[in-house]
Amino acid sequence: MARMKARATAALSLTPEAVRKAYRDMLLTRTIDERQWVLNRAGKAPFVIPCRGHEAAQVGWGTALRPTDFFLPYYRDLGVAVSLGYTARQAMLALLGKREDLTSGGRQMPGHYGWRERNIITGSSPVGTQVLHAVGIAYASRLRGEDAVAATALGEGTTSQGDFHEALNWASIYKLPVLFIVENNEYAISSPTSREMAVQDVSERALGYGMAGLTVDGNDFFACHEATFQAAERGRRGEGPTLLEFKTYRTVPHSSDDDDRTYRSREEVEDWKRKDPIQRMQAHVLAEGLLTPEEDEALRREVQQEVDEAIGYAEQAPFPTVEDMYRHVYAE
Amino acid sequence: MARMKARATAALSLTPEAVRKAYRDMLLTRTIDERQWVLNRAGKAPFVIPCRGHEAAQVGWGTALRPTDFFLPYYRDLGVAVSLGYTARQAMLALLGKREDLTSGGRQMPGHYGWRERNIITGSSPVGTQVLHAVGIAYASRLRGEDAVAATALGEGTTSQGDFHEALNWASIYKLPVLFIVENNEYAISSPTSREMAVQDVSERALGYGMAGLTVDGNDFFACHEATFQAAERGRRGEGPTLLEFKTYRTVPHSSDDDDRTYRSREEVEDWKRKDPIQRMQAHVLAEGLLTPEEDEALRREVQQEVDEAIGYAEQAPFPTVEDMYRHVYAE
Amino acid sequence: MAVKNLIDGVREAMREEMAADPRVVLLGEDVGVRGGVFRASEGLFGEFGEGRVIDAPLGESGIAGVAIGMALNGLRPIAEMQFADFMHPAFNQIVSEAAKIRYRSNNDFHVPMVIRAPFGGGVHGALYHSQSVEAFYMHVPGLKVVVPSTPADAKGLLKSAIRDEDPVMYLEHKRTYRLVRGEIPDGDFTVPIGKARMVREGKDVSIFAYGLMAIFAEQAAAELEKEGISAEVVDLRTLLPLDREAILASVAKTHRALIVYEANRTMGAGAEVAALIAEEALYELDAPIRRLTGPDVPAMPFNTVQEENFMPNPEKIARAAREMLAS
Amino acid sequence: MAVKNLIDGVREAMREEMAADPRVVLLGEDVGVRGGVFRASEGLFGEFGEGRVIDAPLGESGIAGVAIGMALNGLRPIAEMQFADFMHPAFNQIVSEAAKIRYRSNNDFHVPMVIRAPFGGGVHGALYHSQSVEAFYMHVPGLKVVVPSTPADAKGLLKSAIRDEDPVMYLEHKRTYRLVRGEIPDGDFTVPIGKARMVREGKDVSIFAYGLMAIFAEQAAAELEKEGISAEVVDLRTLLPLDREAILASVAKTHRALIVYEANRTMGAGAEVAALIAEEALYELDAPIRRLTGPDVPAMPFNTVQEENFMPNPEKIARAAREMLAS
Ligand SMILES: Cc1ncc(C[n+]2csc(CCOP(=O)(O)OP(=O)(O)O)c2C)c(N)n1
Ligand SMILES: Cc1ncc(C[n+]2csc(CCOP(=O)(O)OP(=O)(O)O)c2C)c(N)n1
Ligand SMILES: [Mg+2]
Ligand SMILES: [Mg+2]
Repeated sequence: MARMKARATAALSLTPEAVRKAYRDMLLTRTIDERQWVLNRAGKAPFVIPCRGHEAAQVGWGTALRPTDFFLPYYRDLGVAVSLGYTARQAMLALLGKREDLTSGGRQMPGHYGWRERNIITGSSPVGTQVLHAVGIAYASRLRGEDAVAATALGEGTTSQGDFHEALNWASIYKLPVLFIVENNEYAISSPTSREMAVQDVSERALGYGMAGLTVDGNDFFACHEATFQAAERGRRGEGPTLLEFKTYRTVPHSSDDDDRTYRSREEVEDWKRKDPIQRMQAHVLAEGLLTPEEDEALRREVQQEVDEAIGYAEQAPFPTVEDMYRHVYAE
Repeated sequence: MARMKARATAALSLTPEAVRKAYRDMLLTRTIDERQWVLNRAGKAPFVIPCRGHEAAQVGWGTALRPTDFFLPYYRDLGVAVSLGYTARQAMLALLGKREDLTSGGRQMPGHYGWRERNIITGSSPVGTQVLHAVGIAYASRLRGEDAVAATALGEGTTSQGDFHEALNWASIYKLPVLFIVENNEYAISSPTSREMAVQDVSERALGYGMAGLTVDGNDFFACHEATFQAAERGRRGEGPTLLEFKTYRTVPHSSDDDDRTYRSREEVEDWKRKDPIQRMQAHVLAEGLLTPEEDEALRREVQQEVDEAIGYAEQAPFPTVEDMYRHVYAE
Repeated sequence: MAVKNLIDGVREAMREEMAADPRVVLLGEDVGVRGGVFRASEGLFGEFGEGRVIDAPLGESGIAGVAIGMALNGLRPIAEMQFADFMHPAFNQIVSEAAKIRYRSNNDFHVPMVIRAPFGGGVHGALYHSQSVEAFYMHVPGLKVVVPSTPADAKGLLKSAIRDEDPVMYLEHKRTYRLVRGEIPDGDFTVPIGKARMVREGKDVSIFAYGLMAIFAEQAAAELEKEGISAEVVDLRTLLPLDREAILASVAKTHRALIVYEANRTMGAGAEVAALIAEEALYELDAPIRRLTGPDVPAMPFNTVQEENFMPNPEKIARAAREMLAS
Repeated sequence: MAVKNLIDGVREAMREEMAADPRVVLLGEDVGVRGGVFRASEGLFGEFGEGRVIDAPLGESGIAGVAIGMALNGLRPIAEMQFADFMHPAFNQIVSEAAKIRYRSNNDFHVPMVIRAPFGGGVHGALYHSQSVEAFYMHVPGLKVVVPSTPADAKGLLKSAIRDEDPVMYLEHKRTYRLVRGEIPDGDFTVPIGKARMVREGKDVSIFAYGLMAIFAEQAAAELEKEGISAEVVDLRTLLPLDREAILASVAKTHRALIVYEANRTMGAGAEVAALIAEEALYELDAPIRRLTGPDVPAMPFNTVQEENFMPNPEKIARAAREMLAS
């Protein structure tokens, strides 16, 4: 199977409403992300794992599937969660480890999504484990004759893990409808892509599995959305899994504990900031007349307010109790 | 890097003496293997892991390297060990778990080679672990500025393991002189290649690593020898690792505990027996006049005697002592 | 009721549960056409088809991880690890994922799955086909660890494990597969996880064991009886959670605890049993606790002499009990 | 002699050993330009170059396996696992390979390597950045397991580990990195593996601990002293092999054993300590052995309330000691 490169220009299937919603999801994601960082720097939140720069990729793939499909995001995928209905309030509850946090009741670090009702499968910190879960999930759906797709995301560094290999191998042998979505942001903490693989594009890794592989501009919402949609359709038709690579960049440090000046130049970061996916999306919605500049302004204020309110709510919300800690080790 | 297919016809570098020695190694390997099976069936040896069918591949790669190179064979690689000087006596001592067994003092199952003096690195049973050791070994040699190559072998089923992926990835990122030699015998116990990978040839797996990959007729001693030699030279020149696939077949069950009639037809086995690598080598040495038919006969008798003597010796040899069991847990 | 092998109990449990519940699937290396290298799944491929009896690619992390995914999406997978020794590559999936999914998701997700693996020595399996791995998993809350020692328990415990809502490590001592024979009740029945089995009542010394060692302990007790020593034998059966009540009750009765396991001594299962007794029943003890175990060498050697010496056996158990009573 | 952080001890040991011995190399995720996520290797990349300070691809089995290969071919690798929680994928390489290579080859090969990993909680690391993993490796003969609790020990023990001819698991409690300060002797020195450290002598109760818990135990003892209770604190320092003599001698003196560890209770390190005492010093005991530990829940929660409750601390230790004396 030859490697394909594609850059979709627009997803014809998207209604204006859907595009506006995606733009809002991206804005909300960005705003939550920025404010979490501020809370961390103010000493109010012990840990933040940002997604800045990944919003187009994340909202792109998060919106391209059906509610009956399965979503296995990784820790950086706030945008995926938001596109599936995760609110600012929820994000802030998780950030502060509060009882109402729907992903874990305040047990997990922020960024560890999971929401059964929306088919977002609980994730952990050790990278790459979820990639195998996606395969098992897809297998189970197919065994029951359902047409659900399992989509999982990971960083390019994570493709170095053994589990990545075992998962792609299984999915391709059994021709399962799994989407392996690599958000390639050029670094695994400090480790550049050249220290994680000897190929140029992550999508080349598909070749060893007889699997379709595709490299996409990860800062282009439409390209990511369309590529995901098409790959899912292939999967539903029984044509097997796809390895999707969304090339993007995180424009901030790896986490609130990281200092990225130790391993990359400020020029490089500034270059990428100029390719900001949200500005690009904004330009699109304005140019296409999907929003007027005034509506855009109003939307941004609305999103800010939502996040303000969320922080206020989360700060007041109670912590889990000590007794709660002993629960849910086993079925009760 | 494109996948290459090659079938070398003869290794110009091999002297008549070297070819005769290789033929003898193959004969000795086969004879040991057959007699071990007989001993098992007679209730004298608890476990045998045969190599029948793999002799050309094994002696092919075992003879293509230098004494300063490193050898990381797997449990089926009797032929590799024999080509490096492992005797019938040693094979039988290991088979019966006797104290003099040089690989482990009777501790390991037969087929777990290891011989520091000859740079044969100790192997274990969990498949695929040695593939990473080869990478570390090659790294160490290069750090010291030496030109040694590390060659490791494994079955095609073992390419499904995570460690295989991590090893190829490391070796290709660091352009290390490692030869990954897959003895593809079409089955991992009962599991056919189609249940281990979605590609036709194991060598295609090289593509995802930007690594050279080569598929070779594994029943052709010369092709295996030549391909190994060339790949080692590439490695020494700093051109990185190579994935070599030797296509062959084991014409007997997986082990003395296996019953291969449960998973493959007798016709298939008979077909492959007709492609026997030893008959092919015999035809070559006779046709090229490297041995007369009489010399060939004498050689076979000599080998039989060597194995007879080895069995007699090993049967008489003492077991390890109880006290020995407590030794060598740590440096003493 | 018919007399059967222990491995028959394993096979019957799988067959009956698969027939009764379409959610149950089996995956592992060579479990399909081959019926498993020990033939535990013989016939299942023919009966339930390749969709439910799945020949996995060779990779234990993959098997465990895929099984977790299946369990997350409505199936009840039984993942077979060909040998317990080869489960180590799956350690991360089992410990980080299977064991923690319910807890980390605050009960939103859970993983009803069984991991089956043959463990233990005495079959010339050498270092890598003889290991006892139960101790590693006893330190992992979120898992259950089960070891049957009779055909009936093999069946009843495996059925409980398959029906359990949480991940269960179901470890089968491979030497018991065809060595241990016994009656298996007809029809559907289960044996509860978490309850020890009173093998034989006694009053002088309690012998705690599991798997093959429970069989050996029973033989030792029979021998001791001839000498007038009354040994109580408790088959722990479930190692996580331990049956604290049964252990403490037995110690309260006999005042002597002998713990037998084949695994490496240090930090083997019996360390926890000993610690439990020393915390909860110290004043009951009339003699120091004693552990009779495999030695602290990396694993069991291949050669007959050392293998025999590595394994505890009925003679060694009887001797240890005698010594405890003599002191 | 200067007062330094514990992590300085780690860094100095690596720097000095690398300077003294060209065979010593460091590999791990982000250990190079980044100097490690905790900055344990800061400066080493600049000093020793990318050939010896190696940024590994993201995969722990790979890191361990490659390190084993290096050790088999004349190097002395220090493999850093970014967090102990992420060591689980390397379990097979560590347990099947590193630990067994000398034994299985009958001394023909050996693997002088160190695996370093930050473990432990109390830093809002939640389930996957707080785990204590030492117990798993204590059950693996062929390995050594070391946990320092002072800057001087951090340096001296790491030097011993690097010079050791066998694989050493060197576990650093991440909360101690910058919390624990102390003097580090100038110049080259080592601290022997296998010897406990007498932190403080006492006569009423022995507290056995390691890592952060040894620090907390010392604080608890200071508190108890004010109340007239004389607690002896023994920092185990090496968990495999345990310093049996030191443990038994202390119990013979105080007749009470309190064992403190942060790991999950069941089958944590203290289970073996308790078993050892119950076997070898039962008649010395004036009170049941007591373990003060992390609870048996899968791992430490993120939120402050539950994290605090999970961790043992000086108050809890002092309370447990008091209760033991009162009973
Ligand atoms: C198994 C494991 N090893 C190490 C880590 C520590 N770690 C967290 S994120 C990360 C880098 C991941 O890089 P990549 O996959 O490219 O994703 P990105 O963070 O860049 O989005 C590492 C090494 C981990 N979480 N899990
Ligand atoms: C980690 C691990 N899992 C399972 C096994 C059991 N096992 C031994 S050989 C084998 C099949 C290996 O097949 P392949 O790699 O093709 O090599 P071949 O035996 O065919 O030469 C299996 C599954 C093992 N030894 N190690
Ligand atoms: Mg990245
Ligand atoms: Mg094979």
